[in-house]
This record gives sequence, C-alpha cells and structure tokens, in this order.
Amino acid sequence: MQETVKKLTPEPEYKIIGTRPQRPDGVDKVTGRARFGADHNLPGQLTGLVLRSPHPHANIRSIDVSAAMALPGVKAIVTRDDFKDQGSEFVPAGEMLINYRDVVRNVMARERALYEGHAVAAVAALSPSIAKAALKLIKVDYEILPHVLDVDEAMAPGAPILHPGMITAGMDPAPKRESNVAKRVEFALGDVAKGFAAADVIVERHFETKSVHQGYIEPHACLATVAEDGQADIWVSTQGHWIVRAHCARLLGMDISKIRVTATEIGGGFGGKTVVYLEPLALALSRKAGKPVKMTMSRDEVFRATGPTSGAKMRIKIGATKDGRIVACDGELKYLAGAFQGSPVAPGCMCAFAPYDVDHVKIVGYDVVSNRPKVAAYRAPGGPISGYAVESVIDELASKLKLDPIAFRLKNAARQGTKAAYGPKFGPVGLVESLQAAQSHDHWKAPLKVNQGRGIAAGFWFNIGGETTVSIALNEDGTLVLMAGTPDIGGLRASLCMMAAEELGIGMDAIRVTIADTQSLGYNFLTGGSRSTFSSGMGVVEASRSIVKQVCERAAKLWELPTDAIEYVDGSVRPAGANAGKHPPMTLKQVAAMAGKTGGPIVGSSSINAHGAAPSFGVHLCDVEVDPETGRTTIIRYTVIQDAGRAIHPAYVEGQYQGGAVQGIGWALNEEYVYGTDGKLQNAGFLDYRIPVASDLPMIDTVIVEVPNPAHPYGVRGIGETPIVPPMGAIANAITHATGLRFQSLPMSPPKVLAAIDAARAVGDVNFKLKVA
Amino acid sequence: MAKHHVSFTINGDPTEILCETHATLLDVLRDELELTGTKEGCSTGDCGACSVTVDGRLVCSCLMLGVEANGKAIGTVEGLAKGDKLHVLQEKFLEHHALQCGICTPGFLVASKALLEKNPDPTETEVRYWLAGNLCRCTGYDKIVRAVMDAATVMRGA
Amino acid sequence: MRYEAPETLEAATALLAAEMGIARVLAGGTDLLVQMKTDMVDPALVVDLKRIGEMRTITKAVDGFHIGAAVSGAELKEQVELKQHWPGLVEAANLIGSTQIQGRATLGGNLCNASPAADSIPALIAANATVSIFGPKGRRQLAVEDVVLAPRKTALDKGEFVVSFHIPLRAKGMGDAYLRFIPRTEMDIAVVGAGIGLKTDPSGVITAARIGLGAVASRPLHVKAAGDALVGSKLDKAAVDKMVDAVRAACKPIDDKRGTIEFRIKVAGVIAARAAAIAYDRART
Amino acid sequence: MAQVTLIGNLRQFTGGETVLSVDAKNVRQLFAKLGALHPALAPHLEQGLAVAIDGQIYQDALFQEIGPDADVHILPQIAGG
Repeated sequence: MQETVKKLTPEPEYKIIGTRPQRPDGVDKVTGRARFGADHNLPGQLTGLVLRSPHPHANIRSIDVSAAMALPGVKAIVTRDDFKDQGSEFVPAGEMLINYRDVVRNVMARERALYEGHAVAAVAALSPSIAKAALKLIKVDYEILPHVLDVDEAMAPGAPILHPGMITAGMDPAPKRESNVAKRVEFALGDVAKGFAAADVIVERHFETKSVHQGYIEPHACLATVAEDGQADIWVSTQGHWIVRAHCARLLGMDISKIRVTATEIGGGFGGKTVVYLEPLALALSRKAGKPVKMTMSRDEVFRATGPTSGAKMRIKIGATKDGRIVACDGELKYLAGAFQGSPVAPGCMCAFAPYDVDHVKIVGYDVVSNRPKVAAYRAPGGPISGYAVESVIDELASKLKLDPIAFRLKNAARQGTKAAYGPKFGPVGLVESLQAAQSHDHWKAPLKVNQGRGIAAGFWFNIGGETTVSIALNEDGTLVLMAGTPDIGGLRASLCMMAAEELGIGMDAIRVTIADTQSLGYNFLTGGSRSTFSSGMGVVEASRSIVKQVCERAAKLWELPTDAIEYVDGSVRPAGANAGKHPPMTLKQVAAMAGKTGGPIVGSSSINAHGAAPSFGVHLCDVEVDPETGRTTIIRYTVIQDAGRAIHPAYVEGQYQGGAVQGIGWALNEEYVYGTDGKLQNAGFLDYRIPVASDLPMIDTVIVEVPNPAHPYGVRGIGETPIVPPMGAIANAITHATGLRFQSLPMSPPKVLAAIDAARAVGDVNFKLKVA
Repeated sequence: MAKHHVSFTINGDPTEILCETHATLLDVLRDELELTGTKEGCSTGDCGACSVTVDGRLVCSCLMLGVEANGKAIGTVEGLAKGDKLHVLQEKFLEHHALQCGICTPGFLVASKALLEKNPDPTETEVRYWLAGNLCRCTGYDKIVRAVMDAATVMRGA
Repeated sequence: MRYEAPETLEAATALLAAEMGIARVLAGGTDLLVQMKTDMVDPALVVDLKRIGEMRTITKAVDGFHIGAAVSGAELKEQVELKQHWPGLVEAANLIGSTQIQGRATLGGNLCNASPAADSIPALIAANATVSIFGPKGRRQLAVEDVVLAPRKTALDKGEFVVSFHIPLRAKGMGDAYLRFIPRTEMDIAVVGAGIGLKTDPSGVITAARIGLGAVASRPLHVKAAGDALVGSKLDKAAVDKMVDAVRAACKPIDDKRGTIEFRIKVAGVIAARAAAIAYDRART
Repeated sequence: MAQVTLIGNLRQFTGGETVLSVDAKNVRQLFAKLGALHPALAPHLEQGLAVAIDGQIYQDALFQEIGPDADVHILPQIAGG
C-alpha cells in the first residue's frame, strides 16, 4: 500500500517543497556518528547518580550523607539543602504553566517524598560503582505516610493529602477544606439542558484510562560542567534547551547568561523531555565538585521518575436528533496529575468535542494529585484521553441512530466558521476533507472476515507557534549556514533546509543546518506542540527573504540600479523590467564573493513570536481481529488520514502519522502503569511496559490531506500531535464491531477483553458475535 | 578491583583493553573504546539499541560481560560503511526515511544486516519477527520494514 | 566480583564449591546480567561455562540427543535433525526473547533461572527430557520436571550445575508442540505456556501423552492427568475437553502484572488444546 | 467594539459575566480595560492565556491588533508534547 498525498488546492510551483530528499543529518544517524545525550564526555568527568525514595509517600525527617561523603572517590552530594526553596508562582516555561515551587520539589524532594522514585539525594563520584556504593551509605529517615494512587481514592473525603493546605482553584466559592484536587476547570457553550431536551437519542458512558509513558528509547542524559567563576556548560538531550537554561538558572540561582546549553541529538521525547530532572542536579553537583558531572537515567528510573501522562476517569454524554444532528455534549474529566498539579485536563476538555459543530457543550475537568510521578506532556497532552471517550460515544450514537459512522461525523463535522466547542471560530480546517478521504478510501470498503471489526475515529489538536529565532549566513563561497534553535527530533533539519532552499532557489546541498546552542542564537521556545516546522519554518522563510533582499541590494549597488529594478530568480540576481538584460545575471556565489567589498557579510535573521498556528484534524481507520478464546486483539489494517496544511517533506509527515498511530495502538491495547497495593510501580521496564514491537503491526497506510494554513508562507500546520488522538477510539470501536461488546476501559488487554467475552457468553448477550473456529 | 586483559577484534581491527569484571560489552564499547554508535536504551535486553554481532551472531551487548568478548570478533554500526561507501542498508534507511530521532537506528541496522546475511530474501513477517527485539517509538516500524525489504532486494541483485 | 572460565567440568565444580560468597554460573547471561544490573544479585564469583566442550555441543546418539546446556537458542535452531525430531522443543527454545537474546540464551540457563514461566521447560517436559548434572559428588541425572522447585529455586546442590539435556529420539507416530500466550507477538514473558508430546499408533490412537505447563503455578508442571486424558483417543472433542479440564484443574496461578488467575486458568486450557492439535498433526505426518 | 468571550474559569473573576463588549485596539489595551472593569480578573490576565481574534489564536501577543468588530475569545494557553 503506497502513501498518498491529497492536494485539495491548486499547488504552487514548488521545486523542493513536497519532495522527499535525504535528511541533512541522515548519514550521521546511520553511521553511529550522531551524538545523543549519553554520547558526550569530558576529561575528568564524574558519574552522577540519584538516590530515589523507595516509598510512595513519606515525610523526610532527615538525610545523613556523612558516611557516603567519607567514601573515597565521592566528590559531591546534593540534597534538598542545596536548592533554595521557590515560592508558588506560575510561569509559562516549558509545557503549560509551571510552578517553581513544585519544580524545585520534583527535582529534589523537600519535606516529603511524594512518589516511589522521587529524587532524595544525588552523588557525584569517580566511577559508577563508587557512586552506587555511596547511594547505599546515605541514611534517609522516612516517616511513611499512607499513599493514594487512584483518582477516585484521591478525591474521596478523608484521602491522604499530598500537599497540606491545597485548596481547589477554579471553584466559586472556594472550598474551605484542603484536598488533592488542585483545580477545577469548566468550558461551556450554550445551554446543555436545552440541547439535551431536543435530543432523540442520548448516550452517556463512563470511561477509564491508565497512566502511560512516552516511551522514548533514549533515557534522559546530560553532562554538566561549572567553572569556578560560575560559567557553566551543559549538554543535554532535551526538546528545549532554552527552557533547560531558564529552569536551571532559576533553581540554581544563576544568571541566565552564565549557562550555555547545547541540545544534543535527542532520542525521542514526545513531550517527556520538555521539563528538567537531571540537569539541575548535574549542575549543582558539578558546581560543588569543581568537575564535570555526567548523569544518565536507567530505564527503570525513566519509568519511575519521569513523566507519564495522566490516567483518567471520565463521563461523557452526547445527545443527537433522529436525523443525526448532535445537539448537546456534556462531560466530566478527572485527570491524574501525579505528585504535583498540572495534568493536561484543560486541553483535554478543550479537545474533547472539538471535531464537532455543537451549540450546547459543557465540560468540567479536575486536576488531581496522587502519589505517582508528576505527569509530563505526551503528544497532544490531554487530547487522546478525552478523545477516546468521546469517539466511543459518537460511535455508539451512530450505531443507535443506524447511521454510517463517517456520514454521522460528516454531518456534524467542524469546518471553517464553526464555533469550536472551546470558543473561537475555526479558520480553514480539513476535517470534512479527511472524512471524505476516509469514505472514499478502499480500506473503508474492504471486506472483513469472521471475528474482525472496523473502527473509525476523528481527532484534533490545536498546534502552537511561539518564540523563535533563526539565522542564515551567506558564506563567502555562496553556501549557507542555517541555525535554528528547536531541537531536531524527527527530521526538522530536512524541512527547514527545504524551505530555505525553496526560498533561495538553490540546492539543499548548499545549506548546512545546525541546531544552535543557547549562546549562539536568540531565544527559542521548545520543540513541542507541533511547532518546530511551523515556527522555525516561518523564521527560515523570513531570514531567507532577508538574504534575498540584501543580495538584491548589493547587485543594485554594483549595477547602479534602483533595488526595485532587480529580481532574484533561481539563485541568481538579474536586472528586471526596463533594465532586463542590461547586465548578465549574478549567482548567489558571485554576490557572496563580493560581499566583503559591497558592505560586509550577508546574514538574514528572524526573531519572531510565531502566530497563526492552525489546528490539524485527523481520521483513523482500523481493522482488528479478536481471538474469541484468549481475548487477544490483532491490528489487521490501519490507515491514518490527516490534514497537514502542506507537507514540506511528505515522508516525515507520514512518519509522524505512523508513529503517532502506533503509540496509540500501544496505549489502546497493552500499555499501562501497573502499581501494587504498596504504591510501587511493578512494570518499570520495556519487558512488562509493553510498547508495540515490529511483529505486532501491519504497515500503517497514510493519506496526507492538504488544506493549507493561510497564516504560514507554505501553508504548514503542525502535524505531530494529532496522530495519537484517534487511535484509542478507532481501536475501541473496531473491537466493538468485532465482538459486539463495548469496552470503556484502557488498555483493552487480553484479560480484560476475555473477561468481557466470558461475561457476554454467560448472560447470552444478543450483541455478542465472536465465533470459535 | 582487578581488571582483565581482553583482546578481540572490532569491525576487523585488533583491540586490547583492560576491563572490569562487571563491565558489560556495551560499557566497554561506549566507555572504554568511545564507540558510542552502539546505544544504551534499557540495559536489560529489552530494546535492542545496543545490538552488535559477536562472531557473526546478533546479541545485545548489554547482556554480555566485556571479559566474555576475549578472542571474539565484534561487529558494530561503526563497521557497516566501508571507507566512504555506506552499506546498502544505511542507504536504504536514508532513502526510505526509516528513522526519526535515530537513537534506535544503529541497533536496527546491525540487526538487519545479521538478518540479511542469514536470510537474503525474507518475507515482511520474517523481517518483523527478526526485528521484534529492536524497539522504535517514533516510526511505527513501517518505513524501517520497507527499507530492510528494499535493501534485501538490492543486495540479492548485487 | 571474580570471573572464571574453566575448561573442564571438574574445574568448574571446584570453583563453585569452594566459593564462600554468592557464586553464579554464566551461560548465556541473559537472565544473570539483568539480575546483576537490577541489583537482584551481587555475586562474588561468576563461572563462565562456555569453554567446557560438552556444554557447547549437540550430539545425536542411539539413545537420543545430548544437548549441551550452554548451547544458544540460535545454535539450536540451526540443528536441522533436532528440529525434525522435536520441532516443538526447538520452537519453545526459540521463543525465549528476541533474536538478540537467542544469540546468547541457553536451555541450561532457561531451566536453572527457575522461572515458572520459562518457555523451554514445558516443551522439555513434553519431550520427556532428563538433565545431566555435574557436581562435587560427580554426575547424576534428573527428570527435567524435577529441577525447578519454586521461583528462583532448583534441586541443584552447592557446586552443581546442569551439563546437558538428554532427549530421546522421536519414534514414528510421535509429535510435539509448544504454544504460549503473550499479550504482544514477541518480547513478553509467557502468561501461560503449554508443551505437548504425543505418541500415536498407526491408526491414530494416542498411546501416550505428556503435557507440561508454564506460568500457571510456582514451578513448571508436568500434568499427568491431562496427558492421560488423551490416551486412547484420536484427539476427539471429548478427550480434548477432558484434557483441558485436567489442565485447568492443575493450574494454581497468581494474579500479577502479566495476567489474572482466571485468565491464566482459562487460557491454559485453550493453549493446551491448540498445542495438542499441532502435536497430533505432527505425530500423524 | 470587540465582542469578548471569556472561556473556562475566568468567569469566576467577573461575577459570572462571560461576554463583554470592549473597545480596544490591541491585546494589551484589551487586557488593561478588562482588568479595570474587573479588578479580580487583572492578575489572571498576566500569564497563561491565549487570545483568539476572529478565530486566529495568539499567545503572548500584546500588540496584536484587534479590529473594531472583532470576535475575541480569551482562553487558556496551549502547549503540547
């Protein structure tokens, strides 16, 4: 099955945009030359290791490091005493708003250990074995407290309180009692009571999802060195090195200018590398020891101590008329935030009903803390959770109304001018086009065999822009150096290089792209929110156009013509209009060679806060086969259809679609954090945290729909987040159509599915339709 | 702590090192020899990022002691390209855009090379099962499988 | 930690017997190194057995196959004759972990790691395998089902280790199979495993059957009653149902991150029935 | 005058009012006027908000122009993974 691109608007004549060239960093990555977080070393470096709480909830009465410090080869130990406390203040840095009071406590426990794996101390020593031995010599006096893991338990009256004095925000009037509910959010449109009154059919269901991890293959790693004068360098695998700099400066009380952060190649992030864990510890240890400190997490630490996304409990209620108009949507979402507030419940609420044009919507969300690691962003944070629930209910409504699920969605699909369920009106968006592409796809019409079922679901993500700096320098031989500041996590260098080459009318080979460190370029917000191709791309276009303008000016000077009498075509300048042909064209190379004599170096730069990000809608089709005797689900066929605005490099767009879909397949079928009653994580490794492997999957077909974003010079929308929103709904719906049973809890793992099958058999459920061969 | 004198070849080159007993082959490659192309994703044999060949057999270098490498021929990703010529698999991974972040790529390449040496004409299913011990979280495996199948075709023709 | 790589059985035993601290044998290392990495064990001595010739070879004799305990899964798979005789056993051994794990993991290690979920043990039980054990008192034989006593506990005494496995030759009318249930298609530990060895007469009537189960009790089980249930039948539904009941009756599983008690009991029967069908087919061809 | 809709929790700082008409040429003026109108709202306008002007969402864009009859929504800022 080959991938296709659906061009829905007349295509401008591009030479490079839309082609599939090799990525500039490709050779480094297939030869082992590319250096990731753990691949950086400095002479004399120490190994840093973290002591982590074995208890999910405990007061830390005291920490005695004297014996550990006395061990030969131990050079520094840091604990809570080495980090100044931070006041409660919400700052937009990294993903969503963060509160430095919580950040300082998450990187190093203060009053309490709030989850198993919470950092309590860190050691720097001459070797990993000495550091490990030192950890065992640190004496921590814990007073064990009762813990709480589940959202309902955490919200129950009398639950153990994680943060004494925490009063739920967003309630009017404010509650008098402390609780584990950090925040209540509500989004409303119209009058849901009125909406439901007009409904002929109403479906209301409860859903549950489990915490799942981003599962990047590269564990967190960094190398830090702080000189005696306070100048610091840190190499780190991160989605945003300016964010690392900001957090570290704040937590360590250092000037921002003192810290240079170099983003190493990054081995996957998916949102999980937008926050700091090791970085402040490594800097603090290095500062204390006077030597470079390298820290890498084990896989076990990655699972226990870094951001999964929320598990949730939800109630979704949707009403529709007989003829298939959705008239009202109502929902309640309770998201687990982990040990500190900040679950993605607000975007979860805003995304939930976004694909549909509905007049009456109400959705309430709760951000609930519990004794689990603090959640971090994970691809379309919040969206996949509520999306799964909503798409399940939509499917059930379509069945009840005896409507084709695509026709039902088309009838209610958000389109240009639709007032989004979260308020504003949509500009041009591609949901209708994506649904139509699904309808006409041969996948939708292909026959199914016994015990197989087909599901469909739609999904949405906002996408963002944000602060961005890009610089392009014209070298003296006519080649160019392009510096961007958003880490390249999946082919960004290629798309930036393509946009620059397209603008400058030259080959990509002439441009070398670098992800600059924080000392070499102005501020950049992180790679996340599907912003890097959009925002850095905007910057690249602006910087390229500045180069073109300067080149024209230099030629104008040389030819003694007005600048507007010069045109730049295909990498050359030439006199235009009345002056056409007066001088032979000059290539970029020729202008570059003269740059020194015509005014100095030619550099184009762009410093912007990129606005105009546009949402991307996707539609997934999925066929499954369910084993009636074991409850095991096999994905038989999968198709992702999504609006990309415009695919700069279609292969990497397809890659995002495929990768997001497969992460969603894992989420739907097998991935979950499993805790014991002791509050400890039982599956902190890839053996029992079961991400999909190659043999679990078919090829993932893709259709790139292109409804250009008018706010971007090349029509780009962000595309990375949306592909993880529809899979859980699509798979749940497919399993429903295979079995005749509805599953309202993720993951739909074999024991759960088999239990439902057995229950259906026991009661003679008329809907049940699996057959044993 | 006594160190062991261990000698072996890496990508054909004779190599001698002093190795601590508990050091894994992965530790030796990355920390002693600074061959950081071989990646560490889990250290428990579950992700395949540290795949190397030992006397032609595909193994996880995290699950083998450095001392066990004595007298063996080790193959790593750094040995795939010959001079300035990439291996067909490397070319095909680039051509098919079979990587996003690239951390799993060295392991996939080493594993795929071992596959094609054993089975020059694998089916898609054989490729998927052979590579099941190599985790990729970015690509959904689609383009990786295509790249390996295409490389197999080219290598058979060569 | 000391590392030794002796070249004789006697030398290996002497090292293991003399060690006062924790001693571990190293064959493929795919379990041992993980346990060391995760601080489950911190041995004072590791004895690498891979330089002992008998442990690294597969021989076919008149009494059957002798498989060195330190032969890797990948090597096992390349033994065409063994595969012809005991395809189920080879398949089971090849289900242990990934291709990479196969490059190292051994039958001896899979047995002596003493996991109730080990894939090869039910298949070895089905194949009526015995193990040859070497120790300070010399050599002794043990039926494979008697080696594992409980999770992480074997019948081996201090200084003892498994040298080789003996598996009888497959007679005409015999067949074996091993199936397991895992949530994914690869890379998981068996939630349930079932190995079946059958002997049939020329008319297709089963004259003997051995059924081994994994991951349904604190150790791999030989369920005699389940095998007996098939004897005298041509694998008809009634006999299979009886066998499945016996399998389920023998299961004493736990609830854990890999599966529930109910699920394991149920699926043990399903997997055993499916494996029996394959084994029967193989016995008849 | 621009029609301004407050999305989400902001209504608790305006006594429940969610739709307001405000005469503002840009986002900064809008925030200033809203803050003056509802002092309890003022501190919440400083961080963490996005402004949608005729459907287009802006984050941190104080000088973004607001047309005379613009349809404005104030909503929580969006990030991503």
